[in-house]
Amino acid sequence: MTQEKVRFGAPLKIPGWVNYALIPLVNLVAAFVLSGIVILIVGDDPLEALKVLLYGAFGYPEAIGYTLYYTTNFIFTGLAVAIAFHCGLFNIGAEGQAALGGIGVGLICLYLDGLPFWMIIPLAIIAAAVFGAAWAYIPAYLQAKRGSHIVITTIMFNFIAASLLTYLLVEVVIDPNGQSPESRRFIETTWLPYFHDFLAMPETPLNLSFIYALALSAGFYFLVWQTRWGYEIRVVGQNETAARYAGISPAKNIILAMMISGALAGFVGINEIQGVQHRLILDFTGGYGFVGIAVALMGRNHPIGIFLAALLFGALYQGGSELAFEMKSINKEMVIVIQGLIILFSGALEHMFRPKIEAAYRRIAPRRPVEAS
Amino acid sequence: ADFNPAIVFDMGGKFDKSFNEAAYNGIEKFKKETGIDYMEFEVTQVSQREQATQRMAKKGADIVIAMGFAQAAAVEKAAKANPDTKFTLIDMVVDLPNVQSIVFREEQGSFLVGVAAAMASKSGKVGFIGGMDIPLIRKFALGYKEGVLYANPKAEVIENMTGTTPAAWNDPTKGSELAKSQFDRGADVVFAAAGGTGLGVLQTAADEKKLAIGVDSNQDYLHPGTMLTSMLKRVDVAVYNALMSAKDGTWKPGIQVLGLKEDGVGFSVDEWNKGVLTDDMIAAMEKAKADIIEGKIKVTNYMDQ
Amino acid sequence: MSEQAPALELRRVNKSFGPVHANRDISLSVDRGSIHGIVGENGAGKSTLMSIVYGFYEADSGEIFVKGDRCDIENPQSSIKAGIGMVHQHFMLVDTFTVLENIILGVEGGFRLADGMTAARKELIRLEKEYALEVNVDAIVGDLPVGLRQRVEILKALYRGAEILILDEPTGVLTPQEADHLFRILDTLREQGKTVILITHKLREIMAITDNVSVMRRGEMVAHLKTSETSQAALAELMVGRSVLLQVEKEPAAPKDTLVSIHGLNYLDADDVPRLKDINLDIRAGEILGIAGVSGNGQSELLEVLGGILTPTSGSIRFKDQELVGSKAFTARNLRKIGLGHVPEDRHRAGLVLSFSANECAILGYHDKPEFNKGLRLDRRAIVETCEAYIKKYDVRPPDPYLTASGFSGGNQQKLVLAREMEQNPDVLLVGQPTRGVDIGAIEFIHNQLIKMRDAGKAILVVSVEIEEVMSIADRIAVMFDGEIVGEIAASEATETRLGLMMAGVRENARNKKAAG
Amino acid sequence: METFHIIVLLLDATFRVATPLVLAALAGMFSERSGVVDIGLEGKMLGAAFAAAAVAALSGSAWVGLGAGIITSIALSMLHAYACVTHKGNQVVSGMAINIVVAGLAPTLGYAWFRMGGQTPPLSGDARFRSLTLPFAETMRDVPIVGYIYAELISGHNIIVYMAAAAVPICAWILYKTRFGLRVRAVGENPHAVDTAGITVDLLRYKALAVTGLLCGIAGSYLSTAHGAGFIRDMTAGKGYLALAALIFGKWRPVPTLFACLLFAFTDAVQARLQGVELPVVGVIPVQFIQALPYILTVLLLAGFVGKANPPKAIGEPYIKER
Ligand SMILES: Nc1ncnc2c1ncn2[C@@H]1O[C@H](COP(=O)(O)OP(=O)(O)OP(=O)(O)O)[C@@H](O)[C@H]1O
Ligand SMILES: Nc1ncnc2c1ncn2[C@@H]1O[C@H](COP(=O)(O)OP(=O)(O)OP(=O)(O)O)[C@@H](O)[C@H]1O
Ligand SMILES: [Mg+2]
Ligand SMILES: [Mg+2]
Repeated sequence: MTQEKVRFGAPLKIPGWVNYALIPLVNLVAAFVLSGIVILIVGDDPLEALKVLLYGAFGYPEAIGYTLYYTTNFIFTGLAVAIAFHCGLFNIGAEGQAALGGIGVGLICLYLDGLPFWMIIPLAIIAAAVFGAAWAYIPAYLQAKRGSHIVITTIMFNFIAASLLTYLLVEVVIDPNGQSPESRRFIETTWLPYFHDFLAMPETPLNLSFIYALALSAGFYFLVWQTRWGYEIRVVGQNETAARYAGISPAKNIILAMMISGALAGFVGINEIQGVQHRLILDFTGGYGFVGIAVALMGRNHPIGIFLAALLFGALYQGGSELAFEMKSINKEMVIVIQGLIILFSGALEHMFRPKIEAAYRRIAPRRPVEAS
Repeated sequence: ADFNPAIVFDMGGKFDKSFNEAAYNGIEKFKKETGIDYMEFEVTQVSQREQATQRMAKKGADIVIAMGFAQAAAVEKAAKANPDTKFTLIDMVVDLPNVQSIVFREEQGSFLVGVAAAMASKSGKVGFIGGMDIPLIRKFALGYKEGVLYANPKAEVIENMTGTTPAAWNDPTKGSELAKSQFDRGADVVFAAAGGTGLGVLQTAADEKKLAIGVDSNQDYLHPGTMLTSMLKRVDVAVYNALMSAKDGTWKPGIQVLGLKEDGVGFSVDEWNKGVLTDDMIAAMEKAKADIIEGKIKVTNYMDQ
Repeated sequence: MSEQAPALELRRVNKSFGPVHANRDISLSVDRGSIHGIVGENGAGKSTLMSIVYGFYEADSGEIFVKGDRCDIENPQSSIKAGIGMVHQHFMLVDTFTVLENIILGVEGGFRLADGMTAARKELIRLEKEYALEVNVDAIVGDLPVGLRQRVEILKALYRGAEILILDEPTGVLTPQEADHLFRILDTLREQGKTVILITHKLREIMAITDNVSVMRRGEMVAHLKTSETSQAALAELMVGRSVLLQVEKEPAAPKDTLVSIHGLNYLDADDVPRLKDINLDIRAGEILGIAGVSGNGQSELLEVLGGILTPTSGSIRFKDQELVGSKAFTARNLRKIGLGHVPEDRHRAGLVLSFSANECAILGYHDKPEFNKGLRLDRRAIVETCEAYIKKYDVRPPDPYLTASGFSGGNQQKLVLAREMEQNPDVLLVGQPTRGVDIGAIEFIHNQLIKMRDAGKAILVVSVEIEEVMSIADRIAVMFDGEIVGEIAASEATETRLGLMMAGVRENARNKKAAG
Repeated sequence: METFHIIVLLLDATFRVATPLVLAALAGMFSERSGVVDIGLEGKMLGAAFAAAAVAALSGSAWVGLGAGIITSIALSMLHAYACVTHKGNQVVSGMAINIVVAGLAPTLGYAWFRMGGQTPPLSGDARFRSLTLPFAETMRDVPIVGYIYAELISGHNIIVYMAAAAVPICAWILYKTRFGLRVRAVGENPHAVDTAGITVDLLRYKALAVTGLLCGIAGSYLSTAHGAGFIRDMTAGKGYLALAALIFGKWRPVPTLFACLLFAFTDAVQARLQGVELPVVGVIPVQFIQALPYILTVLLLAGFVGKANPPKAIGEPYIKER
């Protein structure tokens, strides 16, 4: 075989570090350069801003805690969007599923708080999963059995979830002693342990659900690439006809993948409601579901990529708030612009520099014969 | 120059056309008068509330103004952790020795503009348009409705909420449609308590030559001639006063309830609504105001129901 | 430009796809007014070369001359301008459009469609007459049988004024009659002075119609010959690099028990159109049953029903004493478990997941077998090893179990699918179009493999539109027409005319009475 | 008679609310029919709304504002094309990125230029498109039924509403009866076919996206200079997504899409009327439920009647020549 490969004259292969490190880095730099220009226009110092951003995201223990806390949410939603993608589905509904997950967690922590914490935690996890999955089930069922386009139904379900959450908070679980649309505070035995409870670090919202998110990432990898169920999901996602010929039911897998997706999104409720807020409130989904789409796509639907993309967005959220804090002319809108530019360059324009970088690499790298593997 | 104030705006941001903006105006006024700069932060994620308040305290703020009911939990935590920092919380109560809680009797102010609305209405139908459907807005609605019925027991109040997500605060076209639908149903005065959405309501009233009532700050200047009045909620004054008192050492913790009596809420009379808001109306409103202060009229607080 | 210059000349053309050097220093000269054949194994680089000529791919290096003039062919536009037309292996048609819309696409003749349409319609009718290419210009292309779609492609090229027409494996999807018709058209084209380049795997066609022939092997041109001076065997040897047996050698069948018995099978499609009408068939162990017929006469539906993908409307299918119709077990998944393999007709659509690696494709449909699983996990090692074994045994090229399926040429993809289904050793094997688009070296191999299975006592059902193929490997032949079995004969008694008549709907027992439908 | 009036008024509101949806959905139609997913409708509308309001405020002319809105939206559309067509980036991510950038940039610029908290000054007079009274509207008002319908429903809208109404047949004509439309439809189904027919796929998609930009620009300008009177942050409030839903609902065809938009707008109008109304049997329905009604209805309709949507076959896939 050696002989044949050499004869076919393989051109130089682009090594992994160029693909997975250099090019993304160049994209990120481009995004920052453009953001810097905008910052310059508003009349501030871009280099200073970059310093603040990085310092704010990673510069001190508290910052890291916050960054990882945001990362946790993005891992959940990124994985959620990714599993649906693997089945060829576009789940725009992670936001609504997260809201439902939070409701599930909230109901457990409000009404079953007599139970010991070692029962509450698994129960809350189950509730988040069940509520999130149930919310994803309906669009999935309609897609699988009735052919209703999942993009629309999940968009609609986001709106409906918001109404449901508001209804519950305004009419049902509202704290009778309070005046705002939030539930009463959960009792302390229902809370998820914080990192600062058992590690020497300052108080941050970072809690056990981060570990849980990492474990799920591993589970995600295992499910998608190492099991026959993941295999089936991927076959359905790539070629439905081939799936049917292979005896794989598209409907079943669509529903399965979406329910897993909904459950994953629902875990945002664990981090937010049980981990940090300790009460059911409005807006806790904070757009994580939408950004999850970018996280999944930038992470190429792979848990490692998703982790890195989630970390990037976690850092942007945390570093961004530091920016808004520290720099007078940078307000929250400016931070949104920077986030958008990063999604644009690292996500949508990710191939912009690729050909040039590859060509440059080919020119610089020494030509060596390709040996057979 | 050692005085170091800070403010944390809630979601919606300091330019929300509503009460965050009023607070911004208050602190800007303070800055202009005293030359003292301040730290500020606009919350965009729920978890930032706590982070921001804590941070202000850590960075050596003498007083942290926290805007909005949603900040209560964050203030409670930060106040416990930073007993030497003063906190002023607007729109919600936290009972701690270093927290000053300021709440407004929005229902009283709404009652008064309800009286004016009922009197200005020829059709006997008036409208209310709220932003996001939360208890605070229902508080406005209830007070308004009671005021309308007080002035004209036969009147009808058409109530609409814009939506159930925060987008409901920034949807002027929806506000405009809601206003149109209320006008179509016969209303000829409309009260908008809906942030940016309200701008659409006021605009539509101007377009359709109907009357509108603004909210929080004085919005009469927007459409002179069709603005009946504005229900004033003096967040700006409260913020300004809190800062001033903290600066000169007279700041006191505890609950401040700002109602008609304290001039914390009220209505606007100015050159823009001259002639629209008639003397009869002003007189009736003044009388109702006096009665409320004296306790002759009881306005229901939605939160107490 | 000189009068003698060839219609098309290529000089030292090179093209690589990543690690694959698909065309290496190709030179070729095609005479005017001739039909020039190009043959070569799967993956030899024929389609790539023609795509370069058509400007669809850009060559890495090399020159192209049209009628003696050097042409910079950068995109299809420039090649259309140079008078080159191409009918691709996979049709380049918009399925939702009418024939007319497809043909005028790109040459609409004005901003308003209406302006150009009338003229185009006239011109098309003229072309159809001139070249005997009848097709209803208002039909939706997606509804047309492949034979007609191909005509649309040819019309498209002619309508653009093509002087040189390239056809990439045009007969792969045609019935013999359709293929004959196509060749008549090509003859007409040659008479009118057009130049035709014909890519095919069928040496019979090369011998029948071309004037010259070039042979490609593994990215290189290995020979240019005058057709009259060569033979099928010589060409086959040049292509494969060794001598090839062109006729399948097999012992007479020794049929045993009936494994599948079909009675009164009917199937109505979603629009309630009957696709299968009262089908009765037995598939016996140790025998190959061939189903011949013009495509679109129910063979696909028969395969899909037997494969558990479609549910029949009525009738009975007994599989080893077990009634399938109406039973829970009648699913594609379960059928595989109880010993029924299925090679789908369309490997791209149904046989493979093109974005998967070869090894993942190698377990499609068998992914829950214990040998591919270790507890909860897929046993990656076992899978790759299995795939390597398939690749070796079936000579799949390139021999890389990690290459994505789309990186293999069509023939090699087919071998992968066949390997997967045959190596699971099913008792009954359904095979749709076993050698569509497959080169002769591989055809020989596949046919032998099927015979070997038969001799091992398996029951095999082969559906093919190639009469030759059915005649050479089947032991018994059933012919389908309009959803019915119009006749069933022993292969030894079959002749091309007899089968051809049945395929046209003429029943054996009532030959002069009526043609059904 | 009362119900008749209510219905006419409801329809009147429906037209106003449907206008930006129709324009945006038609915009999306060109993009998606050419094979490019466009969830960036929201961002393009918002950008146009801002530019139109800002320029109208400065120039005092709504028409100049409209021009600015269109240019801005086309520029954003070209950015989308640059990312997805030229560089084969992910279309969904690109659309999202545009939405996010505009959501931040518009108020930032607004603040820098007008110092009014990210909004533009309120528009009045010629800086705004005002209602037009069609000929004889007032004289005909008293003619029973027809006259009322003419005066209330047909007359009395601003010019952009009529533009939207005209846009539907025009877009349908372009899509189905012109060379450009034929090519757009073809490239969304099978770009390889278009390429082999000698048409540059990329250029064609750029053109289609330019049309998308144009229509989205009108839709956005409507929000800030016709329906509203000035720009406020996030004022599109999800209309871009709703338009996209309508497009899919309408199966990527102009007329069904129009009806989907009208349906969304109608439920919205009805929703405003149902709030707080005591209904027989059920009593007062919670307002949150009523607000969710349009969305619930959409889901039910999709599940019940519309059936499978067949998107353009090549949608979402960047066109890569070499297989
Ligand atoms: N776009 C592509 N990307 C990568 N490899 C390709 C591509 N197109 C073709 N190849 C490879 O180039 C080689 C030549 O392929 P080509 O399609 O030209 O073969 P062919 O002679 O037409 O084969 P067949 O008879 O099976 O159609 C094969 O190894 C194929 O796998
Ligand atoms: N999408 C496209 N890709 C490549 N070239 C294009 C495209 N659109 C137009 N052109 C080229 O631009 C020029 C003018 O465009 P136009 O759309 O008028 O086409 P045309 O060739 O004149 O069509 P017709 O012959 O039908 O009038 C033509 O040369 C055309 O080939
Ligand atoms: Mg080929
Ligand atoms: Mg032309």
